[in-house]
Amino acid sequence: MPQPPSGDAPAVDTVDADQTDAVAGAGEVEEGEKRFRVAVRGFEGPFDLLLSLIAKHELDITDLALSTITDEFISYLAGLDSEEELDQASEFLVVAATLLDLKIAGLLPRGELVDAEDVALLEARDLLFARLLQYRAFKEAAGWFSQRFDSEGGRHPRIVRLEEKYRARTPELVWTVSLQDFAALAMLAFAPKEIPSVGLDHLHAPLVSIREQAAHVVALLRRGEPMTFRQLIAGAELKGVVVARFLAVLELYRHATIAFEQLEPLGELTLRWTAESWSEESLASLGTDYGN
Amino acid sequence: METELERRIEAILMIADEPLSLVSLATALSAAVPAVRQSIERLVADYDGEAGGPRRGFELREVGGGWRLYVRDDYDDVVADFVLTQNPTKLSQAALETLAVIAYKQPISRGAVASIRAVNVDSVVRTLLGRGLITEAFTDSETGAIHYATTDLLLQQLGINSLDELPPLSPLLEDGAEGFDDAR
Amino acid sequence: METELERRIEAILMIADEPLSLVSLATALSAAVPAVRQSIERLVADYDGEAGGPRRGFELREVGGGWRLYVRDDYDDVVADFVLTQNPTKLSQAALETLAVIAYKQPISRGAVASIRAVNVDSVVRTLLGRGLITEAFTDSETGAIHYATTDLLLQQLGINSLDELPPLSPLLEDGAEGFDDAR
Repeated sequence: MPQPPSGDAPAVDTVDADQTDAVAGAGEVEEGEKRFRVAVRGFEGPFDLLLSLIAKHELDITDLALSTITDEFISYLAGLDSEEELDQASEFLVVAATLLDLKIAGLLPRGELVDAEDVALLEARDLLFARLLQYRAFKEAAGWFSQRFDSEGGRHPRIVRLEEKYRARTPELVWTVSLQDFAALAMLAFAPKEIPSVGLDHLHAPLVSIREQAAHVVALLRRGEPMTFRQLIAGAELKGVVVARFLAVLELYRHATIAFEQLEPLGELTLRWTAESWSEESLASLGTDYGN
Repeated sequence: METELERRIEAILMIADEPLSLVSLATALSAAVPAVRQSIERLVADYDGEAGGPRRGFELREVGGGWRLYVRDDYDDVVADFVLTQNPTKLSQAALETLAVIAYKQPISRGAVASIRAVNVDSVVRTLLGRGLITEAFTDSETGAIHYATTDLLLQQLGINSLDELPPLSPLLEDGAEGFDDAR
Repeated sequence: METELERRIEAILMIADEPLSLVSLATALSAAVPAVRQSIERLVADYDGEAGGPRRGFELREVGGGWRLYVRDDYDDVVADFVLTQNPTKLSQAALETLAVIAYKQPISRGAVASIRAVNVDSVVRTLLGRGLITEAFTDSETGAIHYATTDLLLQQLGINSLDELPPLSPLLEDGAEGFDDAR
């Protein structure tokens, strides 16, 4: 059950044994011992297990103090030495970013006040779950790839030099390349390959762009006057626009460009511009987590 | 006559350095593909000791969409000392995961991979290209985005014949993916 | 037991590139030389069709004091035709580019070429070796990676006397190429 952000979060019941086994079993594909373990209030175990419990809605993300997990992770990092463990570390970063998004979505007020805004935000939250699930599925597939590479790497196909008598009977090479052409080929091969950056916007044009909405929010708040969120979304008719504008506010908050005040739970949300330096470039990097 | 075809296939397999498809064998031997297929099947059974002879120290395997002679896995340990195994360095976890995304979602642009992986994948894609595990399938004429697909070499190194043999992604993903697709 | 030895010898012969002496086979298999000799004799008869099975498309021959599997003479034409189709008279663009990379960066490992070209170059390198345009210069003792260099044949084809006569690449590109080295 989702809990309000404030107030005491009840300890999560201990995970029942068979479930732990099931998840641990799936994780055994990769070797188990030195994996990152988390100990936060209400949960202690491998990071993987934590994830799958959240994904199955059996552990409430709002109950977790991500800062505690992060602290533990940083001290875990300090003890890393092998490359393999570093892989785990980068994996953590990917998932932690998603968790953070999840938590932001999870901290949204809910209760009697069920209106269109809330529903839309819940949908956004489900999308993040979906991303988590997708990430886990590909991670499992990667485990299968690794196993296959290992087992197939131990097999021995016949590869032998072609017998001289056959080689002698191959047709003579017709060489048509001049010295200059040969040098030109070398230049072609050495030329750094342009890595074209792919604008995702072209591929999947989102219905509503968080970045655009952020630009709108920035434009309104930069005038200096504090505004309530209600004022910010005044006139927005599309549910998606409201959601995107809210996510934009969260993103801006994450970048420490704005501050907000909420005097009581579910009360009016007042936003204030606090950034000392702001450039259009900062805006460009906003919302990239959301794929747009 | 049929038997003769098996012997000729045997001769070619002896010098082949990559898996040979039924079609390329048939072309080289001026034989019909079904006849080649039957001969291959008989050779497999023959080397497996199901045709009256011994179970050979080698076997004929279909890998990466073609047929190739391999040391029978029972004897892999015996030969291990004999081959200069130049085991390529293992792929990193990041590379494996990126490869998995490309394998299941191909053809796919680098940007689309990055959005699933939530990280920049440029250097990993380059590594995979250099290893020959993926290739540039086509370039989107509108966006200029290069789309990547996996290669036969990947199938070979996985010891499978087609992408159909990849394990199905967990049903969990199915649910998740739908939601995800909608979001795009 | 004796039969088992034949199967293990078969496995080793399947991947052996050079003729193997009885002694080296015996050592590898921890078997007695006379036992290995007898097994070899039985295998020769077996492949020749004198043990109840077919006369194989390959044969076990003693060459230069060692034993190796060869295509049986009867099938030389079949194999020669096949080799012909695999070796067109002109080098592909990919082969030419790979050759150019090796010419300017030699000695260079296959992995390093692959990382510059961002494609797998294994089969292209085999072709170039087969054509005698490159050769194995040395094997890195630590990594086991074979390093390749160009041959005099390439110089002849290009009409030059030494590698010094290769046109210099523009300094700009040299930098770019070095950048790639660092990135490996």
